Amino acid sequence: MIWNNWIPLLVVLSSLLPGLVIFTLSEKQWRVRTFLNIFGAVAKLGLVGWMLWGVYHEQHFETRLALLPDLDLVLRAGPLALFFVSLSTLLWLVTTVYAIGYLEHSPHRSRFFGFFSLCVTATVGVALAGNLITFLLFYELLTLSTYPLIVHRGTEEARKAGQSYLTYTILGGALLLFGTVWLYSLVGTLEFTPRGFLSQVDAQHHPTLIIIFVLLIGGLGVKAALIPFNGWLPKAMVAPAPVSALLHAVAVVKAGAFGIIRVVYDVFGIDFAASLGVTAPLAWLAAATIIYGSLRALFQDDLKRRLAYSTISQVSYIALGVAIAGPLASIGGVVHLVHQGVMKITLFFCAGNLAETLGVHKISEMNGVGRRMPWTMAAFTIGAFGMIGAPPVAGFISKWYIGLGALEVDQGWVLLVLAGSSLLNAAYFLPILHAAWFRKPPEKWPHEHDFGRHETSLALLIPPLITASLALLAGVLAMLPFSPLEWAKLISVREFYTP
Amino acid sequence: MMLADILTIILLLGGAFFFLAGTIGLLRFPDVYTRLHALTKADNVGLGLIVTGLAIQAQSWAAAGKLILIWLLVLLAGAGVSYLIANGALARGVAFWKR
Amino acid sequence: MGAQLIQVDWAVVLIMLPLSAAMLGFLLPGMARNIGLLAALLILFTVVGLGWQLTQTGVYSHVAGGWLAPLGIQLHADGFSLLMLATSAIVGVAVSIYSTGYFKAADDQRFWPTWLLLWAALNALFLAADVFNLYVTLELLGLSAVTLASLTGSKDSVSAAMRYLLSTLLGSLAFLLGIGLLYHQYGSVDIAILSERVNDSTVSWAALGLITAGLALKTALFPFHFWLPPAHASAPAPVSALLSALVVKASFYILLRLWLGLFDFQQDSTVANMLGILGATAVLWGSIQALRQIRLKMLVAYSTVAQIGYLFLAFPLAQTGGNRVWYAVAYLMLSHALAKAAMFLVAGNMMLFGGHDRIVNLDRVVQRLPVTVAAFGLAGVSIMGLPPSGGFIAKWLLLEAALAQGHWGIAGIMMLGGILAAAYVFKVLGYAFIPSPVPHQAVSVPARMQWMALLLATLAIMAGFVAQPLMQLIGIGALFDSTGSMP
Amino acid sequence: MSMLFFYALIGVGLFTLGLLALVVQPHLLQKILALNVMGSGVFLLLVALGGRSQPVVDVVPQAMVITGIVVAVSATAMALTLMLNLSRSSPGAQLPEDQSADS
Amino acid sequence: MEAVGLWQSAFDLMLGFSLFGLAWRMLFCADLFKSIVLFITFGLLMAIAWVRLEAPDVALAEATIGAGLTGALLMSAFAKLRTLDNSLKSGQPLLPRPRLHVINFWIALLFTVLLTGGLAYAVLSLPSHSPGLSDAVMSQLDSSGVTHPVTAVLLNFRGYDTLLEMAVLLLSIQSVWSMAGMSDAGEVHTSPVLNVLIQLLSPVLILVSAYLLWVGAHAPGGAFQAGSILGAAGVLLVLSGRPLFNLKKSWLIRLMLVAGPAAFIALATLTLINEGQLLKYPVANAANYILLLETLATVSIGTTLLALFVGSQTEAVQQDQSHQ
Repeated sequence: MIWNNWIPLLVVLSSLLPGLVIFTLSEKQWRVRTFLNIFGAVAKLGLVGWMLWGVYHEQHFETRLALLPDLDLVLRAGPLALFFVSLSTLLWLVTTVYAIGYLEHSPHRSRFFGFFSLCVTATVGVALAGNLITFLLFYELLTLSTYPLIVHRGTEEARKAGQSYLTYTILGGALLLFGTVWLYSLVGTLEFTPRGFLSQVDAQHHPTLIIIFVLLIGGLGVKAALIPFNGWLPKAMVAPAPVSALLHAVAVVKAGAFGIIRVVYDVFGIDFAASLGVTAPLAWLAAATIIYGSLRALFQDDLKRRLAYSTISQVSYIALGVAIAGPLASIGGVVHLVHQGVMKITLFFCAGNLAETLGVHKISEMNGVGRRMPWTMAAFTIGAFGMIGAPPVAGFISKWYIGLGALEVDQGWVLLVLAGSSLLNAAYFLPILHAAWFRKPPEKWPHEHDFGRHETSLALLIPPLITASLALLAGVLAMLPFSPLEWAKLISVREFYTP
Repeated sequence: MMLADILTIILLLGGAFFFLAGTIGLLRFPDVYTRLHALTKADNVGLGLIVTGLAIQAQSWAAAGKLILIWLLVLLAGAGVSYLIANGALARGVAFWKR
Repeated sequence: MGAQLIQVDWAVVLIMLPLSAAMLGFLLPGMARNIGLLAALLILFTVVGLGWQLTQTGVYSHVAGGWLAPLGIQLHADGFSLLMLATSAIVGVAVSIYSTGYFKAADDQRFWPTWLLLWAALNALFLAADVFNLYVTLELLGLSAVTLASLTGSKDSVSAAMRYLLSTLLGSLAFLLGIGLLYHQYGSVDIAILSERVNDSTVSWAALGLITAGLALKTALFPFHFWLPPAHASAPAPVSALLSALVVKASFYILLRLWLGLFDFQQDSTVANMLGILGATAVLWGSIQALRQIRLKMLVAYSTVAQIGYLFLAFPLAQTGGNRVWYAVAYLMLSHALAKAAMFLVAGNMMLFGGHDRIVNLDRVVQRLPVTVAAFGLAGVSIMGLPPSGGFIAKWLLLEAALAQGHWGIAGIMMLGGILAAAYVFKVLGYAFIPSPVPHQAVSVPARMQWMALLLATLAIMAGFVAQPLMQLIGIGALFDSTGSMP
Repeated sequence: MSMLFFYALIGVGLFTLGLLALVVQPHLLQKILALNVMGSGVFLLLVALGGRSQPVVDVVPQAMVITGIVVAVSATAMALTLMLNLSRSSPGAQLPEDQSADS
Repeated sequence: MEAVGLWQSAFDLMLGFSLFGLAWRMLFCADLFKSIVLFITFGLLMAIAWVRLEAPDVALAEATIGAGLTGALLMSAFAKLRTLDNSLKSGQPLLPRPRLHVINFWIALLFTVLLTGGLAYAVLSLPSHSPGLSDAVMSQLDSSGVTHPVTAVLLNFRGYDTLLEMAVLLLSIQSVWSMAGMSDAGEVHTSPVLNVLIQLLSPVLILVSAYLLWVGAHAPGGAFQAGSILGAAGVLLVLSGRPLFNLKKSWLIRLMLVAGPAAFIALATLTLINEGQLLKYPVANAANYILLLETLATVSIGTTLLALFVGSQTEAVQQDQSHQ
């Protein structure tokens, strides 16, 4: 059992240490670098697998280090934490492979992969954080380690995007810090507790708690790209494709969404939050973001920007599912954390492939790409259908549960939002698919690279195929044990609602 | 009141008078050279009178000797410095006062 | 062996060692560098010795000359002294090594003896328990700091050093007048004796005013900060690091000690609140000015003005917030010293590298001086107060106290200051990534200069993980605990 | 006895007079003189009030003042050197902020 | 006695107001040269004030260091300033007027008046009798090794302060050298009268210095006064064109500069090892230790003050030459 106390720390270190070593490597030592990357990712996967098994059998994994005289740095692997850790670990592995292929000839790869590893470290830390201060620590580390990735290209545009990203996230971090400290000075603890730890707080402090809730959600909403805090996300698209994948699917927006789940369920407790009356406005905000993101996506010609707005919309499903405050909706929201990740990363991989192989960046240039790159576009199609919510892809499951959950607690308006958003999703994805598969390819692609036998380099092709299959499997096999859905149900039972 | 005390008072007052005269000369005379003249002459005598007046009151010969020594030093320094000042003024072409 | 080592007067050695080294260096200019480096390492070792001694036996005190106070002078070392001594030792060793790359051999005889005297002044100051002795150390410190600040000899640096000299002398005189009044009222200059005798009297208030004003001037609290940015920005980089990291802290250290020991007679919080307001203004003004600068060193110097403001925010909070606030201040002093020294060393590297320190023309230094830029980034994390870093711990504690007491203004100022700090740190980092329209001739920067900056910055980050043991160390002698109302 | 307080008050007067001159006078030599006058004021106060001890005056302030005088001459020497260095690079021996617009 | 007391009071009042008036004229007159002359006068009057306040040691220090050497430094700096700045050529008192806005000036004045009032109020609130530390000093005087209390305080009771002060002196010369760039003494124009004067005065000054050093143990005098007289002798020699030191190379000069502080440190270390406390002299040897310290300190103080003067003087000469 002693070992179990160190495993959460090891999970964090398994990407931190390789990351730090990678910084010191020169550009030429790509073998060592690749080995470290893959080794770290695989080791982390192994550790996470071990913990999954353990948590399923109700073992405890908790690392506790003193940070301040009365505040600890806590890493604890509960079901919810593991849910997010598994997602980011798995996708890190895939993204690393993809990034190795994507950046094959570009400069400064040591720096890139170093920060990449730090980014994953931060994400895993966010997931495993056992109290709000630990969460905050890794949350800020995430901000810091993504910044160099966004400005990685070193252009003036990249610098501006980085600046904008920071403006939002630093402000968000400040709100979060403010709320956290306030909460601590009010109740004297920050430990994440299943079903929350605030329900006992004296009624006279309830208005204060509402303000704190707003501060915390505001801080997290920046990364989760809730309106009005989403201006940074489309701009950050200047970063290389693996970074976009990371931002949208693995780390940043997910950290925000995950934080919202934590705050609602493990700090306030869903029942207490609902009784404070703060969940309903959150639900409206999430719904508004869903519609807003979809509408904006409709009018983008740049593929990555359209995907970015799609992310804004899709991530808010998580917040929506959480804020509806019904058991089924919670499951829908939480499971979307994984589903959206897998689907969106597929789409970004595919967009990256198109850009890297054919130089295609705009939707208007995508005519007939399905014939030139069938595998890539097949993956893209699966992802897109998932986004729309068409069965049997994973996205359907999430929407289904959110819808059921909304009905369960008599929030019928949510169905309208779901339907509207699905229509809009269809409206901005189906034309792409139509153009890709049924229009004639042009004479010449903007910037074509020849990768020999395959439609593109294998390192670029295999990752989207894997993630697309995962998206499909998560939908088809949703009822098997250890599927995302089943695990989300486990979380719901163990952490969210009193049985 | 002893004779010595009376003598001291007279000498000190005489010294003070010379100092006063020297100071008035310093303030009222028109140029560097005349001012130097007033200052050094009057002050040397004034200090001499004061030193003598004090020496009468001295407890020991050694103390009186120290007082005399001070006077001699001041004489020496005063003479040397006033020469240097006058010489410097001359070298810089400071004009003589003419009526 | 251990029993004997524990008897060693480590604290006295800490004063004598740099003094002797300064003299040797003065006597043998050609060997000044080697003497200085050796002394630096020995000082570090001695501080470790003192730290060990304090953990074993508690507070250390020494009766200089064998004459007990009030007639004689006492030396006193508690946890807070130890913290400052250790900070000086760490920054001092790093800067010493850095300076071997920065200064040409010909400049050694101008730098080393003065720097060693400054170090001696710092150590003596942190160990002093006598206000007149503090005055002497303060003068030694101020004059050596001015000398170092003028080392570049450029027009800017000379006028800055002149302004610095006038300010520091004015501050010392106000301090001296204050302690003179105290002496004539209470008949002693020993802090311990004074702290028993000082009561609420006219003279106490006059002394409070004079001493606080004098030390605030030396600490460059707004609006007395006017001398700091030009002086720190135009000095040679290693000197800037010393000035910003250690010298301004020294006068604040005195202020804090006297505040806790002597000036606790005042019950209403007017003065404390006023200091707090000035501190708040300093945070905003310094940060905004930093953001507006076009030269890196000026930016870093204005950042010091802002960070000093945070130290003064503690005064109103400590009225009811008790010891935790002072621990936060001590922690902030440590982490700011490490981070700011690192930043100035970084600025020195960039200046050496490109021949200028205009921020918009940094020209991809991130690729060409990765270690240096990493140092700046890490130091920036601590300056911004982001986790995990020493600065975060300090700001967390301060913010907690502010919110617990309902000091909304202070809490707001702290948040705003952190955001502005992020803005100016990332302004630099952003330009470090992109190419400059005017590419510059790159001069290679010695590795030790880069790694020393990174070392200090890393320590500033590491300070975020050792809060608990460090605070136990600072707590030796319970300087802060005696004043607090909270456990 | 009251004469001691008179001297102490003169000391206070010298201190504040020097402060005023330090702030308003632009020339560095004047500023340096002003600091010296301020110092003399503080010293005067220190020693004068030491005379309140009877029958023997308190000599500890005197010792402090001797220390102070030595510090003052050191500081003055440094300040003068700096002033000359400054006036070598820019005429007028003034700090930039005190320089009048026409010079 | 009443009459004497009255005269004395009148004298004190006159002296005090003269000091204030002189300071006022010095700081607010438009002619720098006049300011400096007034400063020297001010210093001499201060010396008289020290005597009136029963502080002959301070009077000696003030006259030699405060008025004498500081005055010499100011004069020498002024001479050099004049070569650098044409507006200061003799006879043209063209000091810039305060640039402060009139309103700001009045605010500053108002602030000064308020500060003066406040400080005066605080001073007057002090008790009219206070023993200070005189009892403690007197009761321990016997075991201090000297009979003159000021020397006992400076060299024994608060010897650690003096140690640091020696460091300040060392710093000052290190500082002036590093700021001005060390230069060798240049040629000086001299005159036969000056030479004779100096030939006569120098030995006397050295003698006086030695006397002050020795007498310090039981009467006013001591290392600082002796050192400054020694320094003054050196200044005279330098002025008369004797290139006393080749400052750049001579390690002998450096040794002399360091001797005082080094003696303090050596003794501090020795006593720390032998007695367990720094600068704690065994009573039997205290007198010898103090004499040793004072002797070496006198050498260092004299050399330092001289070097400070030379450090500024030589450059002035060079500037003069380059000007011609």
